[in-house]
Amino acid sequence: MTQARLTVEDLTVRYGALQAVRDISATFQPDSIVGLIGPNGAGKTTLLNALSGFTDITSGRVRLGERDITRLSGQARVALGIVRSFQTVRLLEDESVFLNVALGCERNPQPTVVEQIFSLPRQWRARRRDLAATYQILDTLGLSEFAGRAVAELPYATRRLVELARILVVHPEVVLLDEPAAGSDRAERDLMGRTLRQLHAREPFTMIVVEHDVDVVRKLCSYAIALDSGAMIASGEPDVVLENDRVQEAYFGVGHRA
Amino acid sequence: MRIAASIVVMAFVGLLPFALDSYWVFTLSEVMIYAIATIGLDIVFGRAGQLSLAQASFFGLGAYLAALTTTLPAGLQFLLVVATAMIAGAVVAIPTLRLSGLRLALVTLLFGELFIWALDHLGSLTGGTQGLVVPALAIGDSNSQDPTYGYMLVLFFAVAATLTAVQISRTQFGRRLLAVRDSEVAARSVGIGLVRTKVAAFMLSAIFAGVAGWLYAHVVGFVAPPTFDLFPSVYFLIAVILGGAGRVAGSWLGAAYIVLIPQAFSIIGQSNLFPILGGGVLILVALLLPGGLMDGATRTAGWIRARYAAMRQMSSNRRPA
Amino acid sequence: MPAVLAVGSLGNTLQVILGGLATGGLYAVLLLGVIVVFQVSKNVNFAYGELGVIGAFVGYVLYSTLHWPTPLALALGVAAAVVLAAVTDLTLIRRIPDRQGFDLVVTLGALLLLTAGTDVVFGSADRQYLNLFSDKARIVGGVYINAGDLLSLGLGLVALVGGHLIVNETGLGVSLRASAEDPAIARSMGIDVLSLRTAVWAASGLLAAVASMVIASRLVLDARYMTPVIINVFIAGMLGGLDRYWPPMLAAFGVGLYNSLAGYIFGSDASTPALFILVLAVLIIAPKRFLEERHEARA
Amino acid sequence: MIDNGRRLLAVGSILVLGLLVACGTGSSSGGGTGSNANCNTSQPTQGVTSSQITLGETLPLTTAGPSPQQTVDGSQAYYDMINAAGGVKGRKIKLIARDDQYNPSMALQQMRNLVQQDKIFAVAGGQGTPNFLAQAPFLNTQAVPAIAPYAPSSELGNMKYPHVYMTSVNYITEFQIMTRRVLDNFSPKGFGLVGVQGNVGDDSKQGMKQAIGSSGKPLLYIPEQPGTPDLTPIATQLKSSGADWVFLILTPSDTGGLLKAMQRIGYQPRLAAWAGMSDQTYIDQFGDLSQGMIVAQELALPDASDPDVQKYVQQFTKQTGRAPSGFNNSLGWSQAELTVKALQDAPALTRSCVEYALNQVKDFKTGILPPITFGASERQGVNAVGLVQIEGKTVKQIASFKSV
Repeated sequence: MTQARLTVEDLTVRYGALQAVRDISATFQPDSIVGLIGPNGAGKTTLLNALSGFTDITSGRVRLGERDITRLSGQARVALGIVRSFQTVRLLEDESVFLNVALGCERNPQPTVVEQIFSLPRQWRARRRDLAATYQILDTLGLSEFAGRAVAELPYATRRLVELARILVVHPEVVLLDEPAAGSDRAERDLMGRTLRQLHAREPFTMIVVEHDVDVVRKLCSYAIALDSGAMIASGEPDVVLENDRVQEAYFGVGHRA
Repeated sequence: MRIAASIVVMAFVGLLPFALDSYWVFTLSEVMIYAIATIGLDIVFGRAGQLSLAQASFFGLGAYLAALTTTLPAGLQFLLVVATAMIAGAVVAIPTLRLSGLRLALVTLLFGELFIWALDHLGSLTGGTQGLVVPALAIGDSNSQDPTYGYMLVLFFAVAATLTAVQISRTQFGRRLLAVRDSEVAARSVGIGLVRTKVAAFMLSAIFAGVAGWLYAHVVGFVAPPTFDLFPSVYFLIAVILGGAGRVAGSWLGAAYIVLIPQAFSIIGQSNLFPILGGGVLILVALLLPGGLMDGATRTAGWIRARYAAMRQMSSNRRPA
Repeated sequence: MPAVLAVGSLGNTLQVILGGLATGGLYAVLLLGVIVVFQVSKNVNFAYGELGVIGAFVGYVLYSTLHWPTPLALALGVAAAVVLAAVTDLTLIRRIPDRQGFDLVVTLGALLLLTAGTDVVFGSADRQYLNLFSDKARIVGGVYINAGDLLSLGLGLVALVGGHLIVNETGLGVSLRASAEDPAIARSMGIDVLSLRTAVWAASGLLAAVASMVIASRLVLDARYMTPVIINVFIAGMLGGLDRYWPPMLAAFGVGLYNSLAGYIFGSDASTPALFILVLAVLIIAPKRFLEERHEARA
Repeated sequence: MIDNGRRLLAVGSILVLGLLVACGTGSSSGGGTGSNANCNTSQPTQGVTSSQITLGETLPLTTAGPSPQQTVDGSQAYYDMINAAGGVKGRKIKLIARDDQYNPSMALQQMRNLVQQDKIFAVAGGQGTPNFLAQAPFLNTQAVPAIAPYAPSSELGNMKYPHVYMTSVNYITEFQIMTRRVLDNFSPKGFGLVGVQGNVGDDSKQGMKQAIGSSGKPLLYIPEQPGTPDLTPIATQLKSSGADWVFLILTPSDTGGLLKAMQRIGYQPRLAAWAGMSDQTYIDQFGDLSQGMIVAQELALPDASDPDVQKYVQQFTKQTGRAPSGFNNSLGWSQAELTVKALQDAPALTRSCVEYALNQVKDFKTGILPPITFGASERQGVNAVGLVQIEGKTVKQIASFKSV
């Protein structure tokens, strides 16, 4: 269904003297689920930031399909369907779940501000379309009952789902998730993993997930990339990558097996 | 049901000028004029979170445009005010885009000071510190400075402003404003253009203030710099916060407060007490009711409803569920 | 727009520079209070200048009406401002809800309340304050080196250097910076963050009172004389950035000097546009990173 | 609900368009600019009952120190005296003074209060220029006579505002007379003028220019923004211009601040200032910096030997139990005196008849103001100022009233 193949070539991001990400080349196949693993400070979040346009790229290229998007702003990448979540939930805490999710409809073509304010016909159609999409994703994620509640009143795991709903309310091409299960317990992690798999099965999209939990990576991902100190040290099938010696060492501090 | 209630309210408000004496009719017109400008500030501050201390300058811009273009037809004046306010809003917004909080407040304050400075120094045009007389706007066989006609004129625009503000809450643009206020990161992650949204908010709020100023000049009949300096800007801010940021009804409450309470104090001959009360109320509301009076009212209503529901429950708990 | 006034002799220009630096020195004293308060509590106090006004007024009433000895009267005036500043923190600032702009709103309310209160309590007539040495001068090369100007300049330099030493070279400074960086970590280090905050507010009251007394001696005493002064102080803080030290403190001297020179060269009523142009120029030239107040936590 | 809201908005938009079309007929000015040269005894009126005449005024009671209240006290003392003697045409006079905070909008609001709520018959007195200027157009449209407001301005005192009867000299005249006086007596080398930027400063400059004329004396005019935090540049500019006479028309606080700045740079020119600086509250605070300052005098000093002045001082003292305390007491008394004369002379207690009586006033001596004369098209009743000088803690007369 998705045609866009996301590729990075020799990607480097430098903050002053620090090379947060260096010379990474990878291809993210359409509709695949890719796990990004590695210890803290390995550059996983920086890579997501570089893919989503939240940080400037020092050198290298990012392509979506044939299109070079290296210089595109985050806003322009969202318009192409590259959307993301954050390690800590970013929601409008005082506003309702409904409003937070509807915010994601920004990716639908919206009428001009003048049309919106004067409620001209294009705005009627846009509003009907956005309301329907919002209620549908709320329903899919089981959030309907919370639609009118302020986000701040909800438990953390539910807020994670609200953020996910905001990303998925308009069907995305590429979804970048930064530790979607951070701060959750075992059961919540498993639930999040299952939910992601189901959503992906229903309407496939390319998904890149930063995840620490080895089990989640094994069950969820079709591909894995391991980073250490900004560099890519292994990639391939999750089971193979996780067994890789350098990954074992970087990840678990285990030395080479003789 | 709501439509019926709206019609009753509108009829009541429309008939008010025939029941009150001209002084109170004029005072209510003033409340409505200030409500329009307050609703405008609520868009840029209450919703988009951009602390602006230039609202009275946009208000003054509209007022002085009215004073200087009295020979033009009213429709043309109105369009001119809207266009000029839009430009002014953008002019203030663009250099301040990278700023927030105190910095933004100070730069908008400087814009306001510059506006007053210009009024004072363009004496041949603006009447300088002495101000300008504004001839009444003819409406049929009466004019805008007749209290009843002035009231009707202002009422019309106040209703339009209120409906516009309500409509904004129902649009994606309205959601963009809140996102810009609450989390710029979240706003960017869904693809909201921060610059475009902030500039639009400033322009829109300037239009509201400009139109309010235009009405002010035609209804009051006199414009002078002190009506548009830093203090009124601060009072607009007070109105937004007091009423409840982001709430249209709150803007109305706030505007009523900043117009009627000083009057009440002057009627009892204690007008010097208003700033004291004003300062105290501002502190108390910000500390105790951060959502403003509207929020307080909503919460009280919710509490009463919950109690009422609980009582109903108790009285009916013998019936099968 | 008045025509550009001819700049007089070098002596006159130096005279204006001295006056501007003296005013800038007082701005620096005031700004030091704003900076430490901002760094430790992340709040800006609009009522800051008015605290100083009240201190100056208390001193005035004690020496002028009750005829107490002047040093004692002034000391008690400063003490009044210190207490008031601490009380402001204890009763108001601690309770401010965590929403953008609410510290400005609450302190704006305090400004209105205190200004109107000062009018009611002390009366709204303009009063002449103590000379504080401004009647003593020596002429050097056509320039009147006035003891009052030197006092202002000296206070500014003391604030500049003293502030630097306290913030950067003492244990107190370490505590301050720790609480500014992360109150939770500071608390775990055994620092009583809340008391420290109140102490910093009290210190800002001291600075405000001292500067306000000297400014009253240069202008007049009434309920409002500090308002235009404090706006210039905030502008200096804005130009330099309240989360830094040297840039804003030097900007305080700079704004005082710039304003006086602009007034001297282009006429007194050109100071508003002159200041506006300065601020706009800095906004346009300054790099983006310089203007960002704080980043949202890791994206 | 969604659709209803939309319909409401659509209706609103149509209404906007309709209104814009309806309003497209242009503007007209308010009516009522007749000069009321004739007395209409049957004119409908308000504020007059069989026992009382209600008058009103606005003043900056809370923002300009104690002085404006003293003006009200002065007027009230005169009305008390008249009321005790039976009032005017058998009616007691009631004065309502409202606070306008020196803010034009507030002033207009308060004038609406007075006319529409308190139903005053006429405006008697008042103080402050920008605040009164905001009220003048309203008074025009309502055709309410305003008697002797203290609002020195070149805008007033002419047939643009035919219902306003001025007894205060505008700043053009005041500074013209003062400058001429200095030119005649002190052979100045050069003039400086520091004035509040805007109309007040500009008027003063115009008056000085007219007096200096072709005498070739230089004049440096420095407009000042109220509340300037450093006044050294102004003082230095004056000093470097070589002006040995500096004229001031500033707020009392900025006057004090500028004199301090002059002191700091060792600059000691002769000083001259607008009438307000003869106020005792200013002299009490800043007298030491203002020794020898020449101040325009609009009202007679209470210690003058003129019999009319003596009569005023006597009456005031008898009425209040104390001597008049300065400018503002006298001002208020004189405003009330002219008002009562107009009411007494009026053939009937209607507004047009009171204006008819005012038009007949000729060389009326209050003992405080220079003789007042109005006419069918003369609204500036006084055109003369005297001069006083600050000496010690008081002022001394140095020149009697003189017209341009």
